[in-house]
Amino acid sequence: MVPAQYYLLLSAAVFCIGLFGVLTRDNALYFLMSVELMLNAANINFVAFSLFWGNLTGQTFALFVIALAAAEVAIGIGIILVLYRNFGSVSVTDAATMRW
Amino acid sequence: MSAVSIVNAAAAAPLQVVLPEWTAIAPVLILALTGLLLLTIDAIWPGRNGNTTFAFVSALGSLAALTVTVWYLVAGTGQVGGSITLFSEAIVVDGMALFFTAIFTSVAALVVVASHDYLAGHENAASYYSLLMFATLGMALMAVSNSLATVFVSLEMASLPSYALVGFLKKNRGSVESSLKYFLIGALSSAVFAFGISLVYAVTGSLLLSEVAAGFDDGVAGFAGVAGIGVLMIAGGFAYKTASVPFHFWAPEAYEGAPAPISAFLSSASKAAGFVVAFRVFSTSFMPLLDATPAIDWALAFAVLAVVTMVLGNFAAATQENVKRMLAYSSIGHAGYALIGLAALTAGGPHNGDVMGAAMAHLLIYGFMNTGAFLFIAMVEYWGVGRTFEDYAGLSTKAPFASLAMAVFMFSLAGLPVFGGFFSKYALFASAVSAGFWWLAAVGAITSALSLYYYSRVVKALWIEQPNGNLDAIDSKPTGLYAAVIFAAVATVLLLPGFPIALETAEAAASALFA
Amino acid sequence: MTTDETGTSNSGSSLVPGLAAVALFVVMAVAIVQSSFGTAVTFPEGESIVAHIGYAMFDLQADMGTIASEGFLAAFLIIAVGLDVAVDGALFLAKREEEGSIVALLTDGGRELLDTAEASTEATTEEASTGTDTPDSTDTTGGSR
Amino acid sequence: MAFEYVPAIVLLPFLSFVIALFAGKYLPKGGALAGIAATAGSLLLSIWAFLTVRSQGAYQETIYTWASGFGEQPWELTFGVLIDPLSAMMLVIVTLIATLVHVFSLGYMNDEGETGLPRYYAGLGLFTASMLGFVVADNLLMAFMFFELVGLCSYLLIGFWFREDGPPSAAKKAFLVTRFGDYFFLIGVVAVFSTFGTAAFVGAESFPVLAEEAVAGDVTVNTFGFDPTTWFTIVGLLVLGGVVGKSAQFPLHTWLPDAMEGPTPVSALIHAATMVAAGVYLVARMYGFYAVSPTALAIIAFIGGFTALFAATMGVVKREIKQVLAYSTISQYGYMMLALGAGGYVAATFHLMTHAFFKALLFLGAGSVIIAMHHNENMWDMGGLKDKMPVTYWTFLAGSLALAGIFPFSGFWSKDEVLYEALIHGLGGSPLLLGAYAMGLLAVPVTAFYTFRMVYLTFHGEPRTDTARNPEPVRWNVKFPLSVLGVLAVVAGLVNMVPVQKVLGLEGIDYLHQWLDQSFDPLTAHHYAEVSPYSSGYIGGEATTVLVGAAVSLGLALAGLLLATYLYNVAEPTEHTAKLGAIKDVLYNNYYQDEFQVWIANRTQSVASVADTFDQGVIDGVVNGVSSVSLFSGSRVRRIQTGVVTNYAALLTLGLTALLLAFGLLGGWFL
Repeated sequence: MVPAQYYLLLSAAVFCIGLFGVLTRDNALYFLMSVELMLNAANINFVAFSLFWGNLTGQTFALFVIALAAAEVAIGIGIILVLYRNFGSVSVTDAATMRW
Repeated sequence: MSAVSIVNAAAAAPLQVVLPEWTAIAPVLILALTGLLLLTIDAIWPGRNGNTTFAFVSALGSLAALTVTVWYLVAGTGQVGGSITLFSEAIVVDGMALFFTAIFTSVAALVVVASHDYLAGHENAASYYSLLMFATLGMALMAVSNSLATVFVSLEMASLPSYALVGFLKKNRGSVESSLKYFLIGALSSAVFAFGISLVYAVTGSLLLSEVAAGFDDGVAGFAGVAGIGVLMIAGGFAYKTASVPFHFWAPEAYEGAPAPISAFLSSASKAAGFVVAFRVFSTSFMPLLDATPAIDWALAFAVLAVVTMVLGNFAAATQENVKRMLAYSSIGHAGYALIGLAALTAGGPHNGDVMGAAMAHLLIYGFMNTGAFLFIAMVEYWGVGRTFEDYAGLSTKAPFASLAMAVFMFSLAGLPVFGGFFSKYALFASAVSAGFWWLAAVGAITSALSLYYYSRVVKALWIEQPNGNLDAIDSKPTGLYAAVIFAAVATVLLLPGFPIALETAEAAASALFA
Repeated sequence: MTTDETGTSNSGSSLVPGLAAVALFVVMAVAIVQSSFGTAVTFPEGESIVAHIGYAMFDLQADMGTIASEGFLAAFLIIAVGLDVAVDGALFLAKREEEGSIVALLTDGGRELLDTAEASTEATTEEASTGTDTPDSTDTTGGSR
Repeated sequence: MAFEYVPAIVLLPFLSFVIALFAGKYLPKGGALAGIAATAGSLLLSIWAFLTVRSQGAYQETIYTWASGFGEQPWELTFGVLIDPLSAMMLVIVTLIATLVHVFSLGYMNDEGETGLPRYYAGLGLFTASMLGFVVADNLLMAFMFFELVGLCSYLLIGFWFREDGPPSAAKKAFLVTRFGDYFFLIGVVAVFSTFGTAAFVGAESFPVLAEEAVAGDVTVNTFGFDPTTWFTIVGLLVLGGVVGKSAQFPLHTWLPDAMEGPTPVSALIHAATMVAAGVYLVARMYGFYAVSPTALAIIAFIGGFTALFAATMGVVKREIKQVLAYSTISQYGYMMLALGAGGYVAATFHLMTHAFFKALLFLGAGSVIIAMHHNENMWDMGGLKDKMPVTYWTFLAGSLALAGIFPFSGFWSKDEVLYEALIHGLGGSPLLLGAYAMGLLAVPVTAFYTFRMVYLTFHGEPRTDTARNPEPVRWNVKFPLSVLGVLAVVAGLVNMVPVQKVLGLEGIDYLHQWLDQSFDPLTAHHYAEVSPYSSGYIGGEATTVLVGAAVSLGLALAGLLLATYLYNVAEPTEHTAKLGAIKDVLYNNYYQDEFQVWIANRTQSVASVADTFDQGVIDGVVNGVSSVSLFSGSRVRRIQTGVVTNYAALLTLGLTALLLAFGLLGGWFL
C-alpha cells in the first residue's frame, strides 16, 4: 500500500494549486473553480484515510462535501450573474468600490 | 402545559410531563418548518404581495422557537441529567446549544419585525423571509452539531442563504459587491475549513467530536504537523464565521453593503453561531492537544488572534466616517473580545467554564445591543437621510426615542458602566484575569476605552449637533422598525438586572463542557 | 466569457500573490514529510463498499454491515434542506427584474479619508481615485451627502 | 432613620435630571427650579445624615447584589451605601455647593438669555447625582462606575456651548485624558477583585483590611507571585492612574485649564466639589490600602508636591481670570495629594473641605465678574471693579485670602496642617517627604502672588475699558451664593485649629480629628496613623515645630502677597500701561519702579513662562500625541482593506501561513 504521507502530499499540492488559482485569477468563475479544486483536495484525504482507518466515515463524508460544493456553485453562479448585470463584467477586481 | 416539563429526564417526578427524546430539537424543527411553510405559501399563491403575511409567519415561527428554547432552558433539558444526543451522536442538545439558540431566534425575531418596514415595496419578500429562516435554522443546527460532519454541513447551511441575503438588493451595486466578496471569501474559507477537517480525520479516523478527542488522547507524536495544520485550519474556518483576523476581510464590506437588517443579523447571530461551534469543537475535541507533546497550543493562537482582532477592529473603527462601516469594524472588535473565551482556556484550568461562560454572556448582550444599533441604521436608511456622522446630526430632534435607544446601544457597546455591555465585558475581563491572562484583559480594556471615542461620536451627532437640513425627508414612522429598536433597547437595559441570571446560565452551560 | 478582455480589469494579473500559495505548500509539505503514520487498517475483503456507504448515510451502520462508520442521517437531512435553500437563493438571484434601474453606490469608499490625506501620500491618493471611478458607472459616490 | 433616606440623596438630583431632560422646555426657568429643589432636598437629607452619624455612628448597607459567584471564590458585585464621617462630610459639601451653583446659574445662564437651558440643568443634575453616588459608594467597583459617569457628565457640560470651536474640543480632551487615567483604574479594580475577591471598603473582609493582614502575614491572598507589599503598590498605583487623571495631577492635568471653556458655574462645580475632588476623595476613601505601601505613599506625596509647585508657577502669567483659578485648582489638589502621601489623612480631608468652599467662592465670584464684564475674561481689560460690585469684591477677597493661606482665613489652617504633616513625617526619617515639603512650601508665595495679582488686576486700580467702567449689575441670585460661601471661606478653618491646640495646650478644639475618628474601626483617622509607615520628628518640641512651620508658611505667603501688592496694586499696573490708550492721570509715576523690581518681575515671569511652555508644548503634546497617534494608526490600519477581493484572499493566505509557521516552529511540528 502507498504510504499515507503520499496522499497527504498529493492533497496538499491540489489544495495549493487551487489556492494559487484563487490568488492569481480575476475572473470570478475561475475563482469558483479553484475553490472546487481545494474542496476536492479535502476529499482526497477523506477517501484515502477512510481506507487507512478501515472505516467509511471519510468516504461517506466526501459525498456530502461534493453535494455542498454543488450547492455553493448554485449560489455562486447566481451572485456572479447579478454581478454581471450590475458591473458589466465578471472580474472580481471591478467590484472594489467599498474599501478602507 | 402548565406543569414544568423536563424532556427525557431519567428521574422525572410523577407529575412532570416527559416528552420523547427527539423533541429536544423542537426549536430546530420549528425553524425548518417555518422556512418550508414560507416556500409553500409562495408556491401556492405566487405573486401575492405577501410581505405582511410572510413577516407574520416568520416572526411567529422564530418566536415559537424562542419560546420553546427558553422553556427548555428553564426546565433543564439537556442540562439536568446530562446532554441529549440524537442521530448516532451527531446531534447534541445541552445548555450551550439552547443558550445560543435563544440568541439566534431572538435576533431573528427582531430582524424579521424590522424587515417588514424595510422591505415595503420590494419584490421577493418570500425569498427574503425564507432565506432568513433557513439561515437561522443553519445557526441553530450549528449549535447542536456534535460531529465535524454536521458542523461543516450546518455551517454551510447558515452561509448559503446569507450570501443571497447580503445581495438581496440586486440592483444596488453596494449590495451586490458585498455579496460577491462575502461569497468568495466564504467559499475560500469553507475550503480551508474542509481541508482542516480532512487532516483531523486523517490523524484520528473519526469525525464525531468525542471520538476525535479520544483519538488525541494518546498524543500526536509522529504527526503533530498534520494535526496542527488541521486544527489551525479549522480555527480559520471559525475565524471566518466570527469575522476574526485574518479571515475578517469580508466583514466591513458585507456589513456596509448589505441591507441593514441583514447586517444586524449577520453581525450578531452569525457571529454568535461561529462562536458556538468553535466553543464546542475546541472544548470537546481539542482540549487534549493543549498539554500534548509536542504541543498544539491553539489557545495561544486564539490569544494572538484575539489581540490582533481587538486592536485592528477598534483602531479601524475609530477613523470611519460612515456610521454603518464604523459599526462593522466595531463588530470585528467585539469578535476579538469574545475570542478571549477561547484564548484564556488552559488544560484542566479551573476557570475554563467561567471564561467561556463570560464570553457567552457577552455574546448574548451583544446580540441585543448590536442588532439594535444596526436596526437603527436600517431606520435611517429607510428615511434616506444619509450615512455619515454629519448626516446623523440632530436626529434626536426628529426621532427622540429611537435616538435615545441608539445612545443606549452605543454606550452599552462601549462598555460604559450602567449598561448591560459593561457587566458582560467586566465579567469577561475579570474571568480572564483570574485565569491568569491579565494581558488579554488589559488589551481589551484599552481597546474598549478607545471604542468609547467613536461610539460617543454617534451620540454626539444625534443629541448635541444641530440638524443640517437633511432631515426633512423624515415624514413617516416605521412601526415595525421602531418596535424592534425599542425592544432591543429595553432588552439591553433589562439585561442589567438580569445579568446575573444570564451569566449563571452561561457559566453552567460552559462548565458542563469541561466536566 | 469575454470579460477577460474588458481591459479595465487587470486580467492575467501578476502571479506574485500566488507565491503565498507556494509558501503555504512548502510549510505543509515540510510538516507532512516529517510525519509518520502507522500501518493501515484497510477494509475487509468481499464487502460491498457502496452498500455500506448507504447504511452509513441512514444511520443503519450499527445494525447492518460490518465496516465501521459514523452515522450521517443528520447530515443527510440537513443537506437535503440545504440544497433546497441553495435552489431558493440561486433562483431568487438569477430572476431578472424588469422595472427599476441599477442603483449606484451610496458608499463612501474612503473618499473622506482622501480629502484629509496628507500631501505626502500623493501616490496612494492617485491610485485610490482611479479605483473609485468604476467603468461605465454614473458615479454618484457619496451623492447623498 | 436618616440612613434609610440616603439613596434619596443620590436619586433626587437624578430626578431633576430626568425632569429637566424631558420636561425642561415646558417648565419656567428651563428646569432650574426643579434642580434647586432637588439639590436643596439632598442638602437637607445630607445634613440629617451627618447629624445621625454624629449621634449614632457610621452606617453601611448593601442595597443590591447584581452578580455573584465568579469562580471558586464567590464574588459579590453589589451596590451599597457607606455613610461614615468622611462621606457624610463630603455629602454636605457636594450638596451645598451644588445647590449654590444651581442658584447662581439663574443669574449666569437664565438672566443672560442662554439657550439650551434644559440640557444644562439636566447635565448639572446628572453630574451631581453621579458625584453623590460616588461619595456614598461602599465598594471600589461601584465607585468606579460612578467615577466614569462623572467623567461623562463633565464631557457633556464642558462642551455645553458646542457651537463654538473651543468647548467641544476641550470637552473631548477632558474626557479622553481622564479616560486614559481610568484605563489604569479599571485594571486596578479587576486586580483588586482577583487579589482579594472583594472590593468592599469596609468590614472585616474588606480589601484594605485584608491588605493590612496580608502584609502582616496573617492571611494569604493571590498576589500573582509578587511580594504582597510590591503587589499592593502596583495595584495602588493602577488605581492612582484614575486619581491622577480626575484630580488633574501631573502629568494628566492638561485637560483642566482647557475645561474652562465650559460655563463658569460648571467650573465651580467641577473644581470645588465634584470631578476633581473625586480623585482625592477616592484615595482618602481607600486610605487604609495605600497606607500599607510606603512606595505608593511616597509617589503620591511627590506627585502632589510637584504638581502644587508646577501649577502655581503657571498661574503667574495667565491673562484670563478663570485660567488663573484653573491652575490654582491643580496646585491646591496637589497639596491634598501631598498631605495624603505624607500620612496626613485628616489634613487632606480638611484641605478638601476648605478648598471646596473658597474655590467655589472664587469661581462664582469670577462668574460674577464675567457677567459684569459681558463675558470678557481678560483681567487686563478689567480694573477698578471694587467700588462697582462691593459684594463680589469682599467675598472674592475673603476667598483669595483663604487661597493664599493668610491667617486666620480657612485656607491658612488647612494648608498649614498639610505642610506640617509633610514636615514632621519628613523629619521623622523620610527625606523624600522633605523634598515634597520643600516644593509645597515654595508654592506658597507663588500662590499668594498670583492670587493677589488677580485680585488687584480685577478689582483695584483704574478701570481699563469702558465695560469695566460701566459693569452690568448682578442680582441676588449671584450675591446670595457668594455671601454664603464668603462666610464659610472665613470661618471653615475654625473646625480644626490644631496649631492653637498644640501651642496653647487647649484640648478638644480639633473637631475634625475627633469627627473623622468616629468611623468604623479600620476607617478611623488614628487607625490610619498607626498603619502608616511614618514616624514623626520635630524641630525642638512639638509646639516649636508648629510655630516655626506656621510662621514660615505665613511669612512666605505674606511675602508673595506683598510682592503682588508692590507690582500690581497700582492704578495702571506694569508695562501694559503704554498700550492702554485713554489715560488721564498717570498715578503710575507715584510708584517708583527701579531696576530691582523689573528684575524680580522678569525673573518670576520667565520661570513661569518656562513652566507654561513645558506644559503647553511637552505635556499637551504627549497627551494629544497619544490620541492622534491612535487615530493616525487607525487610518493606516483601515487601508489594508483595499477593496479588491483577491488581495483579501492573499492576505488571508499569508496570515494563515504565518500562523502555521509560527506555531509549527513553536510547537516543534517540523521536527
